[in-house]
Order: sequence, then C-alpha cells, then structure tokens
Amino acid sequence: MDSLILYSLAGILLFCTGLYGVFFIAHLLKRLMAMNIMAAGVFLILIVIARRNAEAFPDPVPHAMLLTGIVVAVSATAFACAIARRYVDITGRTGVDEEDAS
Amino acid sequence: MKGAGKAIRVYGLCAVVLLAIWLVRAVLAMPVEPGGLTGVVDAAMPQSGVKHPVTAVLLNFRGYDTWLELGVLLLAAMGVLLFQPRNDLTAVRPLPPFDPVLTRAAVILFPFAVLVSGYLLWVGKYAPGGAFQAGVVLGSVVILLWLTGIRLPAPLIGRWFAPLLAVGFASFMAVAAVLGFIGREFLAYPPEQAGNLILLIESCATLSIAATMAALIVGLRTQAQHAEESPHG
Amino acid sequence: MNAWLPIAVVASSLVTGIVIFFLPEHRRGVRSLLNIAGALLKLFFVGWMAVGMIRGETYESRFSIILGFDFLLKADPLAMLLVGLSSVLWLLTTIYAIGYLEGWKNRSRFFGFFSFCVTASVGVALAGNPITFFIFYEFLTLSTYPLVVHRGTDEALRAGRTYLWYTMAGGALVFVGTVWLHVLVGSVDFTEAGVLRFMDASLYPQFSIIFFILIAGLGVKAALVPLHGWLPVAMVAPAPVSALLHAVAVVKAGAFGIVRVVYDLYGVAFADARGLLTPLMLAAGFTIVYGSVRALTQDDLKRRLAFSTVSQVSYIALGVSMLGPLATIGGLVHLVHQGLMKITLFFCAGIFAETVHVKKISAMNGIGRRFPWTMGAFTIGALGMIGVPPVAGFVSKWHLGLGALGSGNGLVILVLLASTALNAGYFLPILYRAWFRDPDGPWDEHMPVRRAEAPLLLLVPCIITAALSLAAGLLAGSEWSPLALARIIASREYVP
Amino acid sequence: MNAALQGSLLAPFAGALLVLLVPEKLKARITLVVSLVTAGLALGVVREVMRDGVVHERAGGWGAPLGIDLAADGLSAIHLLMTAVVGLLLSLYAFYYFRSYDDGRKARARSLFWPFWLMLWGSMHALFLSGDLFNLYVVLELIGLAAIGLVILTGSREVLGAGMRYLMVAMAGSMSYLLGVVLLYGMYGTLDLGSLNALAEANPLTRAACVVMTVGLLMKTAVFPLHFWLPPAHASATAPVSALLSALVVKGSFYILLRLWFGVFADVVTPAMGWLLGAMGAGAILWGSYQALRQARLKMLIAHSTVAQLGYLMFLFPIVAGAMDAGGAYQLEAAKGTVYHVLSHALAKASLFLSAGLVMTAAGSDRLRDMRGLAERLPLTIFTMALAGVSLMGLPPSGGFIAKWLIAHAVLGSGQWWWIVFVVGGGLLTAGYMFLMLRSAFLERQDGDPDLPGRVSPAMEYAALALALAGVLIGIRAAGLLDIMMIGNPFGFTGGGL
Repeated sequence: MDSLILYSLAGILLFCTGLYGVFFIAHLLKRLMAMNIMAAGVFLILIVIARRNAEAFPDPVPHAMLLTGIVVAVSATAFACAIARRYVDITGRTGVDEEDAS
Repeated sequence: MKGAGKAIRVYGLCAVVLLAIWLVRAVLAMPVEPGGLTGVVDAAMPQSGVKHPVTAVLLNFRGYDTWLELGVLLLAAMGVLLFQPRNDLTAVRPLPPFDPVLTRAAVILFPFAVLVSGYLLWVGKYAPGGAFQAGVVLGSVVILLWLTGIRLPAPLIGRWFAPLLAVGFASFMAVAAVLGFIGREFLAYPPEQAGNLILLIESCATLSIAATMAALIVGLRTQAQHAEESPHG
Repeated sequence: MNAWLPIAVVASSLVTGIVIFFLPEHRRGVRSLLNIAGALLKLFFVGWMAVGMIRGETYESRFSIILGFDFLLKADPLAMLLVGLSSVLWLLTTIYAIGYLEGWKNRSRFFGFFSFCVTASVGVALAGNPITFFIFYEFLTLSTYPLVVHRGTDEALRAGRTYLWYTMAGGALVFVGTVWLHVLVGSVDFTEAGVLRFMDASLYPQFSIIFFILIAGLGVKAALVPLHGWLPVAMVAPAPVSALLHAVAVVKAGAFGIVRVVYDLYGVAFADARGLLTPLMLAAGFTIVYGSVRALTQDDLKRRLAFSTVSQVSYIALGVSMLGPLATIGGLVHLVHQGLMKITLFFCAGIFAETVHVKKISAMNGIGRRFPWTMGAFTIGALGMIGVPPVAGFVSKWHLGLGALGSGNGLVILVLLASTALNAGYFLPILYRAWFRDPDGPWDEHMPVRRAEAPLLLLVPCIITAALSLAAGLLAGSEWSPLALARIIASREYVP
Repeated sequence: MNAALQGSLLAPFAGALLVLLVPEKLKARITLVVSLVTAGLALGVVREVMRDGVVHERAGGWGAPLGIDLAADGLSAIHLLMTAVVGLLLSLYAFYYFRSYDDGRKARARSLFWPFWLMLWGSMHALFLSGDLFNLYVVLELIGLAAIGLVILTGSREVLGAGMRYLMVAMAGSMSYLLGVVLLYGMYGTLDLGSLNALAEANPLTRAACVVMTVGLLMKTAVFPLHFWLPPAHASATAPVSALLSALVVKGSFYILLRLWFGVFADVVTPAMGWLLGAMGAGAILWGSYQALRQARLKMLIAHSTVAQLGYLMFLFPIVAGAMDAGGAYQLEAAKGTVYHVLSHALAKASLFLSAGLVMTAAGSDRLRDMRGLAERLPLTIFTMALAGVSLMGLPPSGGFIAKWLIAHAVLGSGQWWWIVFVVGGGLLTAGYMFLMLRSAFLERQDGDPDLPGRVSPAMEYAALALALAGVLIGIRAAGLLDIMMIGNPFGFTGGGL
C-alpha cells in the first residue's frame, strides 16, 4: 500500500505542477506540456485506484477511463498544436499572453 | 494573464501549493479496500461478447463514452482540417525522398504493421489490445511512409479521407440507430450479437483512429509550407 | 365585463402604441387618426368606469403570474383621480403633439412611445398591489427615456443619461422595497386605510426601513430634493414631452406612489404612529421652498417651470404627510390641479418656443400683445400656481393650510406662506413683462400662421387646459369636481 | 427505450457527419433541416418529461453502476428547450449570415461551421441527458473542442490567440474536473450521479473532490476572476458563434455545477465555500460591468456583459450552503431564479450577439462610434437590442425580471440580505452599458460620417427579434416553465410553496 500512496502523491504533485504551468507560463509549447503533465497526474491516480487490491484482477473501469482520458488528452493536444503552429506562423510569437487583448 | 507580475505568480504558486497539501490530505483518506466495480464487471462479462474486461467496459458497458470519445477525435481532426483548403490531405505536398534505405524499410515494414494492427484489434477480445492500439499502429506506419517521401494513394488521402475520419463515430451511431429501431435501449447490444457488433465497431474505429492520427501529424505540415511561402499569410 | 374594463383602459393606448410603431413614417393621417381614436376610446372607457363606480360596480382584473404574486388592476376612487387626469390630458397632449411635431423626423417612434407612456401612467394608477405598481413604474421609465432623447442631439442624450440613472436607481429601490415586503408578508393588495397595521408587531421595525426605501425610490420620480436632479435637465425634451413628464406621467407616478404607500399600504394613522410621516413632511417642506428659490433665478422659461414643478409636486407629499382629512384632501386634489395648471404653462412655453423661438424670460417683453390667448392661458396657470382664487391652486393650498392647522403643524403654514410669496416672486415678473412691457423688436416668426396667433392644434389644447384649471377652482363645490372625488377618497381612508 | 431521447442524441451528430461529407452547396440547407429535426426531438423529450415525469434510459442496457444512465428531468427539459429555441433560430440566422463567406479562408470557415455547430448541439444534448460523472467529462471535452473549433473558424490572428487561451483554460478546467471524478470513484466506487447522491458524505476526500470539480467548472463557466479568457474569445468570433458561446456553452458547465451542488455535494459544501462563490459573483458583476462600460467596441461590450451576468448565477451558492434552517424554501427559490436567469440570459444574449452581427454588417465595423444613425437605418435591430436589454436589466415583464425577483426574494428571505446590493446594483450597471450601446445608435449621423455600406437580410433580423421576444415571453409565461423545471424535483428540496 505504501507504494500506492507514493504514486498518489506523485500524481498530485504532477497535477499541481501542471496547473501552475498552464496559468503562469507564456510559451505555448511549454503550456501544452504543462497541460499534459496535469493529465498525467490524474491518470496516475487512476492507475492507483485500479490497483488497490493487489491480489485480484485490477478494476477494469478505471483502466477504461484512463484509455478514454488519454485519447481525449491526445486529441486536445493535437488540436492545440495545430492552433499554436498556425498562431506562431502568423504572428511569429510563441505566447499569447503578451498579446493585446483587443 | 496579461502582464502577470511577479506578485501574481507568487500568489499563484502559494495557491497551488495549498491545493496540493489539501489534495494530499484528501488522498490519504482514500479507503484502502477496493470499492470499485471489479465484481460487477466480472458478473456481467458473460453477456459482454468479449473476454477481456477492459474491452468489455470500453465497448460494451461504457460504449457510450467511447462513442463520444470518437467524437472528440473527429473534432480534433476537423480542427486540423480547418487549416487545409479542403476536407482532405491532398494539399499536403509529399516530402522529397529522404533516404532510399529508410524508404525501402518502410515499405517492407508496412504489411507487417498492418498485420500487427489487425492482430491487436483481434486480440482485444481476450487480452490487452483493441481498436486504439491497432489504430495507433496503423496510423504511425502511414505517417512513417509519408515521412520517407512515399506518395500515399490518392483516394485514401483525397475523396475517402473525410469518410475515413468519420467512419468510427458513424459505426457506433449506425449500430445505435439500428438497435433503437428494433426497440432496444440506447446502444444495448443483444448478448448473442455483442461480439460481432463490437468487432464491427472496433474495425471501423481502427480506420478512423489511424486516419485521425495521420491527419493530426501530416495536417500540420501544410501550414509550415504555407508559412515558408508567405510568412504573414 | 367588469374584469375587462381596467384591461381595456390600459390596452387602449398600448395597442395604439404598438400599431403606430409599425406605421411607415409618411402615414401622417392614419397615425393622427389612430392617436386621437385611441385617446377618445380610453376616455370613453374611463367615463364608463366612472359612471359604473358611482352606481356601485367594482372593476378588478386579476391574473396569477407566478409564485404568489398577482397582476392586479383595480379601479378605486384614488385610481380614478389619476386615470381621469391622464386620459383627459393625454387627449389634449396628443392633439398638441401632432401640431408640435409637424415636420419632425421619427414621428412613428415618438407617438409609439408617447402612447406607451400614457399606458404606463394609467397602469400605475390602476395597479392594485405593489408588484403591479412596480411593473408599470418601470415601464414608465423605459417608455419616457426615448421621448427625452428624441431630438438625438448630444445634449438630449446627456440629459437622457441623467434621467435614466436617477429613475433606474429609484426603480431599483422600489424593487428592493417591494421584494422585501413580499418576503415579510407575502402578496398584499392596496387596501383603503392600509393593510400592514394588521401584521405581526415584530415586523414593525422592518416595515419602517421598507417605508424609507420605498419613499426614496418613489421620491426620485416625485422629484423630492435631493433626488430631483433629473427634472431640470430633462427639459431638453420636446414641449409635449415636458408637459407630459411634469404634469401627468412621471412626477405624478412618483407622487401617486407615495400616496399609495402611505394610505393604502401602511395606512396614514399607522404610519403616523410609527413616526414615519415627520421625515416625509420635512423632506416635502424643504423641497417646496428649495424648488421655489431655485426657480427665482432661472432665465430659461422651461427651467423655471421645471423648478416650479419640483416645488409644486411636493405639495402632494406634504398633504400626505399630515394626519387629518383636510390635509389629505389638499394633497390629493393638488395631484389633479397641479397637472392641469402645469400642463397649461408648458403648452404655452412650447408655443412661444416653436412659433417665435422665445425660450428666455428676458426675451418675453410684450409677448402678451402678440399672443393674447396664449398669454391669457399662461396667466391663469401662473395665478393658479401662486394660489390666487378662484383658480384651482387656491383650493389645494386652502385645504393644505387648514389641514396643517388641524394637525398642529404650524411650521407647515410658514412653508405654505413662504412658497406662495416665492411663487409670486417668480411668476409675477413674467406676467409683468409679457403684458406691460413693450416688445424689444419684431418677432422672429417661424411657423406659418393664418388666422390665429398660433397653430390651432397648439392653441386649442392650451386654452382648454387653462379653462379646466379655472373650472376646477370655480366649480370646486360641485359633485363632479376633483375636490369632490378627493373628499370621497379622504373619507374612505380614515375609517378606523 | 425512449425514441425521442435516443433520437435527440443521434440526430445532431448524424447531421454533423452528413454536412461534413456532402458538397458545399448542400451544407447550409441540410443543417437547417437537421436543426428542425433536432429541435423537434428535443421538444419530444420535453413533452415526455411533462407527460411521464423523469425519463430514464440505460445506455448499453446495463444500468448503473456498470453502465451509464441517461435521464431527463425538469431541469434537463428546461435546458433542452433553451437549446432548441436558441439553436433553431441560430441556424436560421447562420444560413443567411454565411452567404457572404464565399471565398478562400472565409469559405473554409463557412464549410466547417455547419459540422462544428451540429457537433456542439449534439454535445449539449448529451450533457443535459447524462447521469454519469465520467461521461460528463467526455461531453465537456466534446463541447470544449467544438466551441474552440467554432472560435477559430476564420483563422485570423485575433481568433487564434483567443482560441488558444480558451483551449488552455478549458482543458485545465476539464482536468480539474476529472481529478474530482477520480477521487469520487476512489471513495465510492461508482460514477453514477444518482448513486453518488445517496452515498456521498462529508469527508476530506469528498470535500477535495468538491473543490477541484467546482474550480474546474468555474473556469469553464468563466466566473470572475477565472473569466479572462472569455471576452476575447466571445468578441472575436463570428456573430453566430459568439451567440452560441455566450448563450449555451458557458451554461453547460454551470449545469453540471448545479447538479453537483444540489446532489453529490449537498452535505459537503460549507458556508465559507458558498460565500466565496457569492463573492466571486459580486466581483463578476462589478468587474464585468465596469469593463463593459469602458469598451469602445460593441462585441467587447456584450462579451464583458456576459462576464457580469454570469455573476448572478453565483448568489445561489451562499444560500444553498448557508441557510439550511429555512427548510429549503429559499434554496429552492434561489435555484429556480438562477435557472431562470440562465434561460433568460441565453435568449437575451444570443439576441444581442446576433444583432451585433447585423450592426457589423450594416455599419461595417462594431465600434460604438460608427453606430451613429443606425436607429434609423436598422430600426428593427435596434429595437431588438433594446428588448434584449430589458431582459438583461431584469425589468418587467421579461424573463430577467422573474429571475431577479426570485433571486432577490431568496436573498432577502434567507437573511443574506447583503447580496441584494449586487443583485440590484448589477441591474443598474447593466442599464448603464445597455444605454451606452443604444445611445450610439440614436445619435444623428454627421456630415463627415462614411456611408453605411452593408445590407442585412430581414430573416436575420427576425431571428434576433424572435430570441429577444422569447426572452420577454418567458417572463409572462413563467408559471408553466417553472412547473416544468420542477418535474422530478431536481433540486432535492421539498420546501414550501413559494
């Protein structure tokens, strides 16, 4: 069980790190990575939940959630990459934050 | 946050650290005994049409989620297509041949990859595998072919591309419509047909996932070309 | 049928307004016909209702909207006072406005909102409970704003903004008061001699707070100082609108609301016992003097009239704030009298401004020779405002004075005397200039005039309202006079 | 088995695939037909809810906790109704709006507007019908990606920046929500809302789930101070898209928040959490209105108005969390008022954004100072904007008035009277910026002003007007709608007959 707690704590650490990054990093690519780090944190906790009972077969529902979550996160990341790529092409900037809001 | 000053960053950091502490405290209170759905899933496995519980959850018990998830994939592909002149990849200029050895290797690899993909699709019924893994393998070999400068068959990236993107999402919907038409609940497969229906849906989903993966990588390329030609277009 | 008559009274101008909105701009004849027909129809319904009420019929329309509040229109004598005034003056103002707006743009829009404005005014009068009252009170704000800014100039829009901030803030206060009251006692109807006095005594302190919230909200439209700031500014509106704002619709909605709250929600005796009336009396008294003092120094005729309105409308609040039937009668009858006299004055100001572009008092030397009829009407109105018998204003002041004596408010007598002196101080110089000075030069004619001194569409309503002001004073003793109606109301408000 | 419910999930998605694949010239027409069918099916669900009470459907036929349960109660029905009305009129408007988008980049935008919009519509249906927390996560992502796709349609640098910002916040919000879902599953072993409502109890884990889920959803709802992404996104998108985003999309995440606070977290929330949310609402009203008053562009003004109006939704939470002693009567009333605000804001704001599109077409710009003379040129549109303004200001007899009345009543009745300052003051500020907007239209044109170039299609004007009229109508016919809303007792209170 101790290792599971360790995993959970790592998950939370990842989630919080990512959360900070999404809000406070300007560079688009780094922000996207921060977003994925958040996701990784959540997925880690999901794995822990599925594996709590060491003897029996792991709980398949969190696994399915995990798979779905990964696909969704990948889709969103790809979408974001497309926008970011286009944005960088047009503006030559790597972040949206210094941009004027109007 | 425009012009987020140092102060705001510090506050943000504090907030995140507090949140982390709060969450850690909560997670430590999580019950140790598994309270999950393992038992319920096991009990329903005989009617699921497959032998592997994760596949059963993904495509039968919570098939509705998976359907919507294919919708998310489709949306992401549509988002990339938005920067293409048409709903296909014909505007993507093929890369110049890169390295004859690599090209040759990719061509040799291709049938194996298709085979592996098919196997993964099939084995999902009994063991870890299924449409996503199969689709990703198929998608990556297509990307590999493209990277080495091989022209992809015109109909595949042209006329048939958008239908390929849609077919996974559509197959679920078609199944749901037929089942609804014969009076069953939403996406409720008859147990004796469940295995076949899942295979059908998974096959379609594999194609869509492969096409989407290709679109997500290859589709970005046009913009780069575009940008080289006119930096502020 | 009885349930439909109040609806018909309200709808007669609402439907007219909606139809007019969709009329093309150039359909002048149809529009005028609709306007007059709507006004006559309303007058007919009101007359029918009045006759019916004398025969003892009751008229009430009630619809449940949601959650225990009803939309209630009810005709009681107090409502008839304002309904009668509104419907008569609407007819006259409409005629005047048709003449006045000759050649202006956006007349469909103007008359559409004009009709809405009267709808709201009649709705305020007939509203049978605080919620219905609030609905029409806000509707009045919305329908008058476009009229105030109708000219579309920068100045008009600035005035409109001021008007809007004041009235919306007032509306918000009325809203808070109404909701709070509903939370405490549920849906209550306006009831003669008050209804809150029957409630649980533990709620009385909250009632007191609500009273001041409501009076503050209503005081904006009634132009109680210091909430009067919008009124002089709103003078940029076209003359018929000013007439309407000052005489009938807006200020009266505020004053009428105060009457309703004091008499039919709290009950005057209850409000007096809770010590709520004294602050109101002080505010009203101060407003009367303050408005008159400010009026003294205005050279712009409409601004002087505006400050005069600030002062005169508070006579109503003053009458309401004293316990005793005579004061009540004085306040209520002034609701009508002030309307008749002030609309006359504004009609005259509009004629001067439109025909010869005279807007300043300093430019009015000898204007009585050019406009004998108009200036005659003006003189009647002005004398009435001062309180010279036999014009209507005298009747109001007389009753207010007697009421003040009867309720032991000696200070009020002083206020009345001071106000009369000030009224004379700002009206008599105008009359002197107009009648006894020589004109400064030839008049700057702007309207083609054939037979009369001014277009008849402008002149006739003006003379009629002057005549009505005179008649209301001369025939005060008759049983059809506003005074008689005010007596009936007062007698019903003082049942124990 | 429920045909209308199944149909309402399948039809918009099927329509989306169809318009994605058919040739360009058919797309708009097919979308109109699909819109009619979709709205019809949604109304079918509403009718069944009205007739039979809560409508259940087990996706996959398994039933919770193994499968996913779908359910439509009164709250779902009201939201479906709202989506149907807004969606149908919006499709009509877009049908004409995109006619001029016929070359290059713009043609591309038009071509993909239709499938993105129908995907979004389908996702909204999925949201309002879902009874499963994880399913709601997937739906949230669907809505998010569809909405962002719509924002970036035109591909200009403005929309790309706005879309990027939106995407980051939306994804962070979803992840935050998902973490909560995971924690709840770890604690209670189920994802089904109905079971969780019964199981959930106050403990650190549930409270943590409550916090992360609430924060995530507030990010997506753009509640101050997490609102910063909204104005640029809503203001830079095309007019129909802005209308969609402000009217429907932000309400989606709020809908989940409502379900959670009245269900799973009913016993978990503390007064402090409620007050914090209430304070955010107050801040939203003040800040959003202040910003709206400062804008020189019409669409920015309307977008900031959305920030302010969303603040009204927050006063529900301190009442829910703070005043349990009143027997639930005021909580219920606040909930009704809040949902009514959702409804009336959706109609009014959609109407405003559509009108802004017309103004931009007619005046060639959306600067307030270029609107001079529009009152004569587009009287119907300006009238529409005024009418929508009446609803936003909360004046009678509009739906906004009913909402404001109910919220104010609940606020005063529950003893938390201080919120009334913001409820009423917000109305005044709304009046301030609404008239700022109308004022520009009523100014006379001057000699130096350029000609008003564009012509607008009457059908577009009528679509906007119909939305504004609907916003007023729901005020007059409030009793019926509130009755529908309460079918199946979605708020779990049985309090008195207020």
